[in-house]
Amino acid sequence: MLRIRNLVSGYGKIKVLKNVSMHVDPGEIVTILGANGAGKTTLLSTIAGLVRANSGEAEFKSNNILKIKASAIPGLGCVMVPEGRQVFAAMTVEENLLLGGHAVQKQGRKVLTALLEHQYELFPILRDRKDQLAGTLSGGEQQMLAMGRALMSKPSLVMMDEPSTGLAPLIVKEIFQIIVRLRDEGNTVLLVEQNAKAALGIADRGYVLETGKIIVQGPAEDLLANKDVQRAYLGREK
Amino acid sequence: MTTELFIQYLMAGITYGSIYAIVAIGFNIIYNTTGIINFAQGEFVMFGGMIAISLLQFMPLPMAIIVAVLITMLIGAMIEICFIRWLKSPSVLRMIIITIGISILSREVGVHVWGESIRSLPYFFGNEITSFVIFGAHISPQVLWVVAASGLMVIGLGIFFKTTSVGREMRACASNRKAATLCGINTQNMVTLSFILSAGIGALAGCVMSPITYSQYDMGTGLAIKGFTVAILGGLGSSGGAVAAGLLLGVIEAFSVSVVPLAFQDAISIAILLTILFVRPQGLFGSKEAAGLSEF
Amino acid sequence: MALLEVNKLSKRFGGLLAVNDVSFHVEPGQIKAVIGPNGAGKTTLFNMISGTFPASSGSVSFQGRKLKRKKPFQIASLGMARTFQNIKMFSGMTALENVMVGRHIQSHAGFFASMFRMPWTWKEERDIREKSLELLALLEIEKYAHTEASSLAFGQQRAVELARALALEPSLLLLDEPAAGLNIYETAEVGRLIMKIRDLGITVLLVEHDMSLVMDISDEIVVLCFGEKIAEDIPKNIQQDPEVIKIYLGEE
Amino acid sequence: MKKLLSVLPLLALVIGIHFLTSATDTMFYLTQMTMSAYYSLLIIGLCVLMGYAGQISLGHAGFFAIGGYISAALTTHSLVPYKDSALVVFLNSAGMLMSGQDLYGGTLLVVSPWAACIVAVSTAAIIAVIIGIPVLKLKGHYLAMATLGFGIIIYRVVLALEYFGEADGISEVPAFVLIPGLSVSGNFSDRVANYYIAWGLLLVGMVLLLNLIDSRVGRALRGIHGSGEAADAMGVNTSRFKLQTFVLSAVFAAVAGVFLTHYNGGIGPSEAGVMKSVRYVAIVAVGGMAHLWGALLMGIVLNFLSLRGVFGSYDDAVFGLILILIMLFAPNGILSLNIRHRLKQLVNRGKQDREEEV
Amino acid sequence: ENIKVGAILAVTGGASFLGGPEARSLEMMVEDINAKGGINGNTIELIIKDSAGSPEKAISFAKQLIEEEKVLAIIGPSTSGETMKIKNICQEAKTPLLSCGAAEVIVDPVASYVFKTPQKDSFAAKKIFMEMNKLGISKIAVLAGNTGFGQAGKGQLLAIAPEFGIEVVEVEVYDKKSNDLSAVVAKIKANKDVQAVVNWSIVPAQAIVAKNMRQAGWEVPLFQSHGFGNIKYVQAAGAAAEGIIFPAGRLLIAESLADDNPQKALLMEYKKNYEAKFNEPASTFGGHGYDAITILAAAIAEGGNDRDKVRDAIENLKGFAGTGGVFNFSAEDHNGLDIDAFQMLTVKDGKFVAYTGK
Ligand SMILES: Nc1ncnc2c1ncn2[C@@H]1O[C@H](COP(=O)(O)OP(=O)(O)OP(=O)(O)O)[C@@H](O)[C@H]1O
Ligand SMILES: Nc1ncnc2c1ncn2[C@@H]1O[C@H](COP(=O)(O)OP(=O)(O)OP(=O)(O)O)[C@@H](O)[C@H]1O
Ligand SMILES: [Mg+2]
Ligand SMILES: [Mg+2]
Repeated sequence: MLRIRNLVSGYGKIKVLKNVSMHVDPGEIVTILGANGAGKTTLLSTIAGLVRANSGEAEFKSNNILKIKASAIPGLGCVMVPEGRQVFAAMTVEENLLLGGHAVQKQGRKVLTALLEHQYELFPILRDRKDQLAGTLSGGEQQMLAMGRALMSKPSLVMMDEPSTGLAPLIVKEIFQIIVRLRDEGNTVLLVEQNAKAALGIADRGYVLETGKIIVQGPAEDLLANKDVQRAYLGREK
Repeated sequence: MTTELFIQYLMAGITYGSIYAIVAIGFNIIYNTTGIINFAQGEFVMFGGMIAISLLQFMPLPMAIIVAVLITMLIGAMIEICFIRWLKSPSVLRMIIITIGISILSREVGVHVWGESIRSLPYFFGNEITSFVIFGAHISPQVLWVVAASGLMVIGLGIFFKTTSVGREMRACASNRKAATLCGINTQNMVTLSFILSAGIGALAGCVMSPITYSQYDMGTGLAIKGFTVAILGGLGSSGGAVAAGLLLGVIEAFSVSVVPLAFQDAISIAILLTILFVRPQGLFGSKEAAGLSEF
Repeated sequence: MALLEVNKLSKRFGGLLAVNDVSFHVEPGQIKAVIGPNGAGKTTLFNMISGTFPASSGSVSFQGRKLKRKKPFQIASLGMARTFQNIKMFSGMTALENVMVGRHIQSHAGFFASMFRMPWTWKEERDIREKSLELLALLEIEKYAHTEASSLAFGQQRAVELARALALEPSLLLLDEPAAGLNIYETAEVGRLIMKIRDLGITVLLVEHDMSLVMDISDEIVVLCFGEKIAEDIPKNIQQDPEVIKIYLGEE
Repeated sequence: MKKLLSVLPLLALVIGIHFLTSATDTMFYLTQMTMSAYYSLLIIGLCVLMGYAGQISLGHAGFFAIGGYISAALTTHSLVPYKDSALVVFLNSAGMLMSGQDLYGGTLLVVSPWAACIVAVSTAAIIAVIIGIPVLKLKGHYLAMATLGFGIIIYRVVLALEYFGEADGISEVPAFVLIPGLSVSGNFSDRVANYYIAWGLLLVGMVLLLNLIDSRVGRALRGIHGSGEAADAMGVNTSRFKLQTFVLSAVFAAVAGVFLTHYNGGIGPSEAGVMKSVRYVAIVAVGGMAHLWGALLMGIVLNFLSLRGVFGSYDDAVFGLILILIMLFAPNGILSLNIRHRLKQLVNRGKQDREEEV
Repeated sequence: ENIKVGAILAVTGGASFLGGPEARSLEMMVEDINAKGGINGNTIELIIKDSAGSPEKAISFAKQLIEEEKVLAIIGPSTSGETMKIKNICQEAKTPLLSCGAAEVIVDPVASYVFKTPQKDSFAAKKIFMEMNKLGISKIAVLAGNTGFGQAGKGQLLAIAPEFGIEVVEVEVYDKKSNDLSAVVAKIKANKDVQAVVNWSIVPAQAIVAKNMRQAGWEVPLFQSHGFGNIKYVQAAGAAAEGIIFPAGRLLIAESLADDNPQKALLMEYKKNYEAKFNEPASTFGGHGYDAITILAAAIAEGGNDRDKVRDAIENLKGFAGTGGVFNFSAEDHNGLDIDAFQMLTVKDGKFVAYTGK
């Protein structure tokens, strides 16, 4: 579904990603682990078209997405839930969600309403807050809104950048359940997480990114068992 | 005060007020997609009027107006494409200064194309001295054109922004461009669209008001200042607010002549507006939260 | 006497009761944590304590003084410092300068003294600088002293924010999710830091979702849910409180 | 101390220009240099307000006008008709009046320029406090509009009051005798002295502001700019600092207004116009906002060119063009175009590229 | 020899409808003079500085022209406010100034080097009042624009009215950028005493006053000042301009003058040349520029390239026909025009014609 080869990318002169190759197959959850500043966000942003790649290839459903405008990528079915809380602060929750449905708008109002319903089911709190300005939501609520908004376009690949940041443990669990559920419904998820243990717990495969290079990759169980990964990302047991 | 005089003042106030409101709405449209104030808005009004006047030599009035509006829209698009589109995440102040520069340049273009003299479109109905009488007050029919045109624009835009998806998308761009891109919205096109829209509205205003106020190359500055005042007072981004504030300003101005010398008219009306703003820092219809969230 | 007393505090946003009749107190030298589901009202509570906005009802006393109608800067100068859930760096200033602003209430030079650079301000400036560098060293980020703060990595920004808050020499420090976005090592590091801060004699009140951190370091925990306090106890008991497990911790 | 040293090269330059022009017999340039210096005094004050405290003001021409107009009106309107009123007698005995003869032989009794200057500047400061308290509560565009409104009100008032000469403004403003033998006036014979008065004032202003921004207060101001909420939490009394800066910049503007008015021998409503205020803000922006040196440079250069009429009828057009070009290509101000720095960057980049290849 | 003549005119900005035609007339005339071989073999070099109506620029330019360009004389500025700012500068530098400003203070009190070409406001006012006496009007309303011209005219009207037994019952000053005056018209219309309205301004709003009065169905006579002397305003006011009465120089009705009128030939020629060259109707404003340069040329023919001699020559000029009237300068009168310079005109079928009473 997504295939990346020798991707080099960064900001101006600074090259953050140095030759990254990876792939995501349909229906799997792939997680990317890495320390702060390793380049995880940069990788997702490059795929989403927000950051221009310097060289390499990235193919999504046989489209060369490095050549496509950022705004056209969601239309192909590849969306990103950004790091931080990039909600439309001065607009209501419902408007935020509707905007997420931009890519499927052409399919008509019915589809949009159904999708809206679907998100409210996934995140009931959003229904209660639907007329509140998104900027005044609590941190966790904003995070959920950002996810709901991304899911509004019925994407085939969802890229999530640290979705559990700032969420209560119970909600984190819920989020991870939702991710699993998405996969079970046939979606594909590319997940960036600090919470390595939880991420590997639900992922099929994983990559470890360090200073812009993939240093370890493999099935989730292998990574969980990997000594280096254990030492660097899993730490002591609770 | 006699009823006759009252109505006369009121109609004068509504006339000014509608004009201010249209200019303010032009500001709001661009503000709503980009989060900036386009200080060249007044020049769109000038271009609309001036171009229509020039075209009048070649075509009938309605045609001239339509073509002038279209040309001004094109100018709006050109300005956006040349000066704004290719900037990567420019700061608000930077954009404001650029639009001030554009406004100055547009004025220069105006004076070199049309000279410093005043011009005007003919009255749509009748001529300079035609008027009809209500309750003893004499009103020029052109006033009705101005009021009707602004009313229609306000309602149309209100519907556009609140209910259509394009309107919503334009607002999303103002709120968070990156997120809008991630939703698949082509933010650059939205911005261009907003310039086209507000140029068109400005130009139309420039045409309907031309018979009353005349058109001149430097008419933009004064209108921009009044329009800006009204947009802020109404609450940035709110068209309803712009109308209310515009009418309020117009009516205050009109009635103020009955109590203070005309020379102090602006000083008084602006002092009143400032007082209102101190009591409601987010403007009449702006939401407090929205005002607090949009940083300069 | 308690250092901070929160008495029947409530906050209403339109129809929403974000904080509802919450009371608790913080003893000097304690580390106290506030936990609760998202939207429970924790940040709102912090904002009321630090004076960002007024409470709808109820009161807060700090060092025995009522904080009613005090502005944030007045509360800060009484010795209460805070950090923010979404880091707020002074952009355009270096890490060192950020911390130097933190010395504000500990120094005095006003407009005229600064403009005319009165001789007595020289020593004060030097002290501010030295003390700030010390704090950066304490948080082990002295090598970034002259880097622009907002271009630092997330974790480092958190450290700068902490140093800045410590520069006030507060008696109470409010921390809003100090470990958000950090990995477990960094989180543990933050835990150690907070202990260190407590050992300096500073009382800490924190909001945090990372239970490993909260349970390890806090002396007492307040649990909020939908704006109401549903429990207040030592960590061990909280961990076993069935209601807290139900609404917040979840089953292991 | 360091700051004092940093303006020394400028002082040298000022003296250098004097000698250069006197050697080449082009001393007439000093006239416009003097006028530009006064405008720049206003501009650096505004720069601290905008760039460091983060508060935009589209009404600064208003403060300039308050300074200039009050000083002009007090020193030109003859008090002879009221010379027996108690107030005039009192002022006269307090040494605050000045008598003399006008050009056509009439006797004059007017307020002495020193007293007028003090009244003018304090009026500006008091007005700044009064309007600053409510206005500075506003943010962003709302603040811009409120200050713009203030500017319009001042413009309207000077244009409407006969006391301020309505559309004609005030002419025949007398010289401002600072100390015997040294006066601010436009007489050709006083030109060199006035050049040094203006630049002296500007340099002192510069030193004061440089001191200010690199101090506890300056850091607090920049903190407010960076994040008002965080500054608040650090115990910074943001509203007081904003207000103090606002007043400070108003005082700078008023002082500039007083001096330039005496130098020009008059003032007209165009000095209070909104476009003037906009111009000042734009100059600060092209100078680089939080860049006192940039603001100073642009203030001098743009005003100098405009006052010399270099661009003729295209003065406004060129100004607009400069705004656009700088904002498009050097958004951080003219000094960010620093050529040497650019070259260095280029060299460094070359090096880096090579390293990467290795 | 090359004789330098300076001009400071408001070619752009708010007063450009004065400065524009003035500058164009000057350019045309200088070209003409030089094409004819100059004055006594000396060509004239004209240096036009665009002040945009700002006094501070006018001051800077005056100093520049005097010292740097060492011009023989200065023409302009276009407005009285600017003129008053540089009156003393020119006087001190002993450089003749031929102002195109209207206000009488320019030449009263007389400064020996300062002259002006536009007719005196007081004569225009008197002319209007004389007409009113004939029509039996005794209570009037006065409207004026907030320009120097409007301000001076308003002052003259109020001062002179009692002499003619006329009472001014309403006075209002409107902004020069006003674009609708229906409210103020309604206000003065409500005063049933008003038998006629006098509007004094040079701005486009003159047409608006006329329109708003007629739209309000108010049929009292409307008098305008000599500032109405531009056919463009008549076109702008359209049907509402019919019947407006105003004093003006004879340029506007040159065709209908008697052939023995001393002004006729030059008026016809100026009009023809100007309209052919610039493709716009000639106005009395351009005429002020024309008068200034022709007077100066005559004085140069007399005094050569010598400031003092040229000054003396202007002061001694008698019976000199210009567009504004026949100039007779003297040591006491630096305007040189009398009340006969004006003729009452009216608008008929969109054209200016001589007013012959009811
Ligand atoms: N806009 C930018 N301009 C310049 N450098 C940037 C920018 N954004 C990120 N960087 C740098 O790129 C590097 C990688 O950042 P990135 O955000 O991709 O890391 P990350 O793995 O997502 O880290 P985290 O876990 O903290 O989110 C960092 O060194 C960062 O400083
Ligand atoms: N200015 C406001 N206007 C309206 N509602 C608000 C405002 N600020 C907060 N709220 C609401 O108050 C509730 C409490 O918010 P708060 O930010 O205190 O939660 P929190 O406990 O800090 O959550 P999190 O852990 O997710 O940060 C939320 O439901 C939020 O939507
Ligand atoms: Mg990241
Ligand atoms: Mg929170």
